Amino acid sequence: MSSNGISAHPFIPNTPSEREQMLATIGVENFDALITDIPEDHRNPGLDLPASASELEVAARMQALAAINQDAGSRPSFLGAGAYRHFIPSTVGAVLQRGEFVTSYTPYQPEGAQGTLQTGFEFQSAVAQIFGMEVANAGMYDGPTAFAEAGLMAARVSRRNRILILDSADRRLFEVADAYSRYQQVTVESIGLDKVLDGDIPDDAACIAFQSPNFLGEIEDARAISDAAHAAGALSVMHTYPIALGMFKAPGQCDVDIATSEGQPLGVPLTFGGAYVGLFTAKQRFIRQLPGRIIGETADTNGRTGYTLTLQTREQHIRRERATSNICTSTQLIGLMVAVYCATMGPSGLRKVAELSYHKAHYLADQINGLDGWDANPNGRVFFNEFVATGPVGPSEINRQLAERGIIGGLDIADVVPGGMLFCVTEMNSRHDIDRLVNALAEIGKGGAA
Amino acid sequence: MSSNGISAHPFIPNTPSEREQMLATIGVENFDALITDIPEDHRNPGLDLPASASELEVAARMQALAAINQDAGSRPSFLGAGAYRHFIPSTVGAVLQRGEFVTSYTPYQPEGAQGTLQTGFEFQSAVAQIFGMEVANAGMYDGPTAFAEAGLMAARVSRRNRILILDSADRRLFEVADAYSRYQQVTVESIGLDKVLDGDIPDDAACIAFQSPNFLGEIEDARAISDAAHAAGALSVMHTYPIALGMFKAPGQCDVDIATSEGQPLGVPLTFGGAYVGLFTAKQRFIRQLPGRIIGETADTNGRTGYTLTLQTREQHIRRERATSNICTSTQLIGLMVAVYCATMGPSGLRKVAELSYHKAHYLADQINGLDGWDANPNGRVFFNEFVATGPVGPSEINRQLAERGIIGGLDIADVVPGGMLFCVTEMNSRHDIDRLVNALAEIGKGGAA
Amino acid sequence: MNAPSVSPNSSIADMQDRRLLMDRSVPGHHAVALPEPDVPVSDLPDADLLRDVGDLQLPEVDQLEVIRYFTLLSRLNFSIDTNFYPLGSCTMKYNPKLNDQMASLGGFANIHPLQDDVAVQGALEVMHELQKWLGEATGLPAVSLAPLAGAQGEYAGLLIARAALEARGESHRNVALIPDSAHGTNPASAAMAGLDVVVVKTDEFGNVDVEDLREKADDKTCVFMLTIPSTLGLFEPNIIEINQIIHDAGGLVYADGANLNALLGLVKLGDVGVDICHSNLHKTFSTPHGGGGPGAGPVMVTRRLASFLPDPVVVQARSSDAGPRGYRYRLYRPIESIGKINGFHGSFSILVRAYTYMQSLGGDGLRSVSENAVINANYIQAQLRDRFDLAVDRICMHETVLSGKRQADRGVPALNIAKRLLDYGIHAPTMYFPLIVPEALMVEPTETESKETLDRFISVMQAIDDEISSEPETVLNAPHSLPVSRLDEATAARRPVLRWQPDGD
Amino acid sequence: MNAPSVSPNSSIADMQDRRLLMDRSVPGHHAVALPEPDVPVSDLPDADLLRDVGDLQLPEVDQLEVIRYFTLLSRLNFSIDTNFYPLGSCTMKYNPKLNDQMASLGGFANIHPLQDDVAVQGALEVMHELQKWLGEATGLPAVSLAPLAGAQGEYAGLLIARAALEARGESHRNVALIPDSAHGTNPASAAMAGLDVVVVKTDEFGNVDVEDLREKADDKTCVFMLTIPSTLGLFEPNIIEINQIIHDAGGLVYADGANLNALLGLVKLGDVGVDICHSNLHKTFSTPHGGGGPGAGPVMVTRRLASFLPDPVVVQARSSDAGPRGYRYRLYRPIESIGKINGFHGSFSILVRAYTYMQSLGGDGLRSVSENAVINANYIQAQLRDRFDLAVDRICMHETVLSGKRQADRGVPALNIAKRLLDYGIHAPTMYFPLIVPEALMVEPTETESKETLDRFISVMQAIDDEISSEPETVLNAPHSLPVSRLDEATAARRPVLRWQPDGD
Ligand SMILES: Cc1ncc(COP(=O)(O)O)c(C=O)c1O
Ligand SMILES: Cc1ncc(COP(=O)(O)O)c(C=O)c1O
Repeated sequence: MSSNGISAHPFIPNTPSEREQMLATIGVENFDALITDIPEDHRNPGLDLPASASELEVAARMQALAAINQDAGSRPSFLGAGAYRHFIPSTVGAVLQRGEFVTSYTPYQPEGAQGTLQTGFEFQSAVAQIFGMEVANAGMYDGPTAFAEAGLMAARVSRRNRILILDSADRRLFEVADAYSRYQQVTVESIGLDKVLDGDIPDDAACIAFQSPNFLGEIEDARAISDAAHAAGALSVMHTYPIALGMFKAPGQCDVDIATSEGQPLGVPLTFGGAYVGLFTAKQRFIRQLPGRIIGETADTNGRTGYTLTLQTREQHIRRERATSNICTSTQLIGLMVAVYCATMGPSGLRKVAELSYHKAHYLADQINGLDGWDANPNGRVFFNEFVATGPVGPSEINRQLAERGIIGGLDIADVVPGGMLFCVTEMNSRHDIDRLVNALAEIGKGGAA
Repeated sequence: MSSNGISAHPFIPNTPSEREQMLATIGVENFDALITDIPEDHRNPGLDLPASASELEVAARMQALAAINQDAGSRPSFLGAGAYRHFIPSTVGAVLQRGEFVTSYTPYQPEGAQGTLQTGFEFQSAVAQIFGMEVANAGMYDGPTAFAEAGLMAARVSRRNRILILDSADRRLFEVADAYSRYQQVTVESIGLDKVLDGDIPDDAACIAFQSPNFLGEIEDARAISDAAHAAGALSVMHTYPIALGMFKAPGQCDVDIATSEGQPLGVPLTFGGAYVGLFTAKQRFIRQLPGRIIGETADTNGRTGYTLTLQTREQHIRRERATSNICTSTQLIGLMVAVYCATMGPSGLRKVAELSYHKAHYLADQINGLDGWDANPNGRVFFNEFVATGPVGPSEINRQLAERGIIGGLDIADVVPGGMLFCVTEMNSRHDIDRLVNALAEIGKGGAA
Repeated sequence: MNAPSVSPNSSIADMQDRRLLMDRSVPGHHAVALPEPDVPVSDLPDADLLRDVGDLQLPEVDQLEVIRYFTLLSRLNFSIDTNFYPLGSCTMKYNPKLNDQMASLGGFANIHPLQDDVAVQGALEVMHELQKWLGEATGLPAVSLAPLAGAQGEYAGLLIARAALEARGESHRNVALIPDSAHGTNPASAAMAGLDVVVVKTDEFGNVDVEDLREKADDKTCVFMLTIPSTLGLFEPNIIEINQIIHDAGGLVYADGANLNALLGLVKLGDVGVDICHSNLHKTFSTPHGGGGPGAGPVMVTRRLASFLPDPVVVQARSSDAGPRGYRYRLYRPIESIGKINGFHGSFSILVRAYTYMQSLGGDGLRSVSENAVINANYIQAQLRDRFDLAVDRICMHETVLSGKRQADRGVPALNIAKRLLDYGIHAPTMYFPLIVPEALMVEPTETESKETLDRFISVMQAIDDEISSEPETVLNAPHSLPVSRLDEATAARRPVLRWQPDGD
Repeated sequence: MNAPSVSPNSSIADMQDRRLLMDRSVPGHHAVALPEPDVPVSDLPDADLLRDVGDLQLPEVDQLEVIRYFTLLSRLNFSIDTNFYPLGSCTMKYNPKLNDQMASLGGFANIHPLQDDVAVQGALEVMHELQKWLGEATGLPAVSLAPLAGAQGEYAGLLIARAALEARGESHRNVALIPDSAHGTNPASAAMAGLDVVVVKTDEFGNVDVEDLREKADDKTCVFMLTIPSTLGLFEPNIIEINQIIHDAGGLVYADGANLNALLGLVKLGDVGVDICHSNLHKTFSTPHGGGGPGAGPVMVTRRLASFLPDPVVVQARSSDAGPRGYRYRLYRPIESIGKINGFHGSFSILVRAYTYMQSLGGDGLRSVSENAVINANYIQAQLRDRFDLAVDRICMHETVLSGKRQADRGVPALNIAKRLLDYGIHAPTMYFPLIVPEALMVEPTETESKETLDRFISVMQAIDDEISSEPETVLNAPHSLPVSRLDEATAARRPVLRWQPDGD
């Protein structure tokens, strides 16, 4: 019986005659003899899918699909809120093209995976440094899942079961923390800053978790929050923005116990939200409670330094239902991008990117405040590179008109701050682009034509 | 004395203190002491150039410059005439990203350059196969220089000094052949096909050189021309289009002595005309007269197969003024693209690309012939994927109006064929694009609005 | 720095400078330049909010050093691009370069996840189509692409099961039945979903022990997690009966679709009674593993369970201002959604690759993937069965589990066979998994390897088996030719060194 | 295929399958799919014009095999990205990745050379700016970017010289004076330009022997070809006098600018009397060498000679319909042009890289390039002078020429030192060039290498010098750790095998 498959394909070398030979070696007459375990009624259902397409055709179709997206690479953008358009040095793309990094598996055979392992160790070293924390793991799925797992880890460490999250955090962080703890006898609740600072913290609180810069771009007082948490016998968990740590105090300098972040700003393109990498750091004494992969330094039988996955007894492939997390495939390659980014930027580069973002964002805020009917950073708090602004026209209308001018506006957060937009500025926004935005806002505010 | 240079740069690691240390080791006080051989009056003239720019700024400027070009990757194009938009499989770009290929030098130390050498050997093997010729060298600067050097080689081999080029060849080929032979006691002349076929060939002719498909896309009778050349004691030199050899008889099958071509169609992007690679093939007996690098197979002291530059006594670094050519740096990396292209396409792929180009070009010619006032391939000769057409409006006006419609038209060859345009069609032109062109030509012909 | 001593036979690897970047750091070296501000500089906030400039100890190296360091490190890896990699369960198949190239197109790489739907119709179309294709391939038509890896797909699936049972008022169902051959993520995900794990036995033929299952399936059963084909590389012949048992007990059937590459076009999970499954795009649909991710683990469910899918799914919505097509794609949160399990919409860059891959193969090609994956595995099994015991002696699907018992009896455990393979330039199979097979070596060749490569693997395995008799020390001390010899993993775990430190090792 | 035998100490390289693609070919395997025609199929021409389908013997391999084959081959190369590469005269400096990335932008990679000027203004601006920058750097303001490599730049320059002299009625001038230290391309290019080569001596200090030159410069002199700095790495202190001698004799001075990387901002060639020069963008301006090209060798001349430049040069032309800037760039053929020396406009992809590079450095950065190239070379020279003879004992510019005479006297010629360096992961210096230095080892570190790398090179050279005393066989039989040992080049030339053949080995 002939198969419905195709006979040979660029990705499937076997030719019909090779198949015949192999089937003969196996000792069966035809392919169907290999799948008799599949219930006969349901065997060979057929796939109602298009036929295979040539590379030329596939590429043309994908290019056409890519072309209809409004690419933030070729127009000014002021959108942030968890995903940031920062400069990516040329080294990142160059290293990422190495097939040996791209097409290897999780380093289960360390002798044949020193490339992945040593670069992963570089990643852990750089992340721990940026966070000022004692240890970092090899990466999590993304920022919000790192934050959610931090809450769960705080519960394990403290043996308490209420995760309290400061209400200034991104709603996405609440949602993911909720989905991660739903059936774990742990609750996720919101708490106000005043309560925390007043010491009004329940005594079964596992942690006070907070975001700084918070959802609105404002810097929280990490030290005071940590102190308050510790006073209540809880841990402090900080979710941060790694570029901000180029200039602002690091979690490790504020006695934070667990600190997490989205790693995307460190050399990873926006890519519609993924794949990203979650950064996860903690105090040394918690290492046996960390989720995810961890790489350690060791030596071979000849005393040569080498690297290997370590503390694996925390993990699902050994501990199964008692593992600290179910993570298996993680985000090693995105971690590599972060490692190359950090090596390339160095301490001065990271500082400069932070300061450029800060100054440009403040310039935009100042310019917006100079417009009639506009108010930027109304709370007057210290912010990094994102701030809220309200104007004479509603955010969705503003964004629509900005889009007509080829500008990607800020995030519409009218559901959080009435009439509010969240603007984000990075080193990628030239003064020219910022001025274009300000002029456009002025026009739109005046009801000017698009 | 302090220098005018900058102190450290991503590409120049030395810091001021390292420089001091090194100058001390050298035993001089300052940098200026190292350049006292430069006449004092002319030392340190300064460079009236902009200051160094950051990667972010340079990338932004280059992206802006690239963006204002009308990219044939994103609009239909019917331009050929020596540079062709063919499909480039994904493997080519992937291999080209290997830094070990990109950043190595000419393989003077073969033990440390087997990658370059073996891939170069693959290139020679594939090129010889496609041309049906006995040997190929490792590549020339581009097609026209390969052709020019073929003429000179024919003169060396035949010890005659008139290079006769069939008048149907691209004018660029004449021009480059002329520039290459200007002071070499060799003349470059044009000759008509009738004369050649009538045997009316001067007896001091070194070669009959011709292009097939010729400038107008027509297939010449390579066998008859070669026979006529040989009858006159001259060599035959054929300049061809390698994709055409996927279906048309190869030079080696027509007793051609030296065959050359532009290698660009085999996997190299258009890139505004360079860098390309010239393909150069010949009969075995001429190998010691070949210009350019040649790679040969050999064995190491343990009998392992390896590759090395060979027949180097032909070359400038050994033979100096008596070398067969002055080529030193050639086009190895572009040759690698060709090698990967050939490996990826295989015999059936090359055939298919040839046939697709043929059928699509003939479809366009038929459609144009169906338009009022248009005449495609007026001579009625066999053509491959390029043909001449004349229409009711002049070529420059047609192209202007096509450009307004986002179409890159054919080449204006009114100076060669009155009112003529040279259209080129490849597998990259979808029927949809061809129909768009035809509709546009119909409209323009009718004086329709742009 | 002193010249290293180099014996005439030292390999380049011995010569290689493996120091960490911080140990190469020179103050003032830097690898990239940044622009000066083009806006007026604002006041900085209070100094006590700021970090001291000297606080941040990152490497200071020049650009060439960055490139050379990472390039040389890359070469220490085994990878698909350089080695045959028959790592069972992991599906190390060729990752087409086209897929990577498409994912890096500006129109995909530079779009922000919070842009307005109308600005990203191309991206949403990719996702919508991929949902459709995955639904068709599994027979489970309701799909969310949100999960970021297989394990997250499992977790999402289990949340869906719990939510669905809750919706029918059965939130007390808190048991996950899991065969003893299951991958570790299954019980770990079950535990995260608050389920008690009850292990179901595998019989001597490698099948689920139906009687054991029948006993354990009851009114506490939330889900049965079936890996299909199993981690033994076997299709469960009693699947219809098994699923019926679970459904009769009021539970749902979850299929771990990590091995879906064996089934494409041969059977649809939805047709044989599965309610929920995930698929690892980084396995079956050939997106690169990247040394351990990123992956993507979409979750597919029956139409009945669609409303519980995680946020978001992409829907096609009629829209008056949507241009000639008359519809527009948009992100949608299903009405009873289990919510957001990660920050945005899934591993989009991986989704682009998988969709590109599926187009290259089409329906017929996907079937060929599975056919040839199965043929290749059975071919290896047939050729090695005289030397190596089989975990179960029967036709396998896409992978075969060998047991190194006979070799262990001759003094060389499976671990050493695995390490010795590395010397031959072949990556080791998965070792000691599934846990129920002694000295397991789980071999998955995949359909992208040629017969010639399989033949070489077979002859190398035979050669190692010979070496075990003739020169066991060679095998016991392998690897010999890699950048490092056997690493001391015990010390690494006992005294963890997890980052560069100034006082170095 | 049999399993290769692997000794415990064989390296991965020994294991590597180096067979050529044709020897891996399996009928029916293929690496890419192509579409079916979407137009009606036309009649094919007469069969006797067509090739038989079986005629074309190209490899038939699957896509993974293509990728794996070329990836593994790449790793057999030494390269900048992986090794220190102090190959004198070749300027193996770091090639910034940004340059490659800019050259691959669609707006550069996908434009056709015959598109209308208005459609390619961005490309023309790149070329125009690059012309300006090169003119400024050399003090020779009239520039054509057409030449495709240094040697072609030389040839273009010589054609310009001949044309210019012809234009003054002096076409009888047919001698090129060339120092004995010159690179082989100089005499070869001169011969192509129909010039008789007369060799000028170098004196004991490495300078042009001025008296010899004075004697030989006469009314037959067309050009003097001066490499500056010379291939000995020395700046010619008498350059003003020398150029005067040539001009007085009625000839022109051609500077081989391959070593321009030593001079940027330190001196301009036009200022010291040079009439014509070329520059190797693939050396001084850091475009990658690619294993032997492509390069670019722009030619720069005095304003007086501008009209002879090869076709094309890019000019800025006022234009009424050119938009807000009021001008447009266009390709232009100078009125007395020597004509076209190649198909189109030069190595555009290389030009983009060079221009990107120059922007990254700017004027001050380019000066730093030269300063540090000179410092690094002198540092190595100072550290090795006690072990190795110097070709000339004086401060050098960007490279230093060592002589292995003392080592050769101890039985080990320069060749073996070069091969032994490979074992240490360092590429060999240029050997036996310039021809006038016995046992020459020409070392060019470039400015992109760190002091630490230089220190390692120095200590390795010292170690090899020690080995020559302690274990000369080790050096004589080097390399030991590479994919192949010493290759038999003699047989390769005597019995050339230049392509795969079916009966091949
Ligand atoms: C059978 C099986 N289930 C689940 C998983 C988990 O998938 P992931 O690694 O993507 O989380 C794997 C892969 O490791 C697997 O092989
Ligand atoms: C001094 C010198 N002149 C000329 C050349 C020739 O340049 P190219 O190799 O680009 O033709 C070289 C490089 O090889 C050189 O070093």
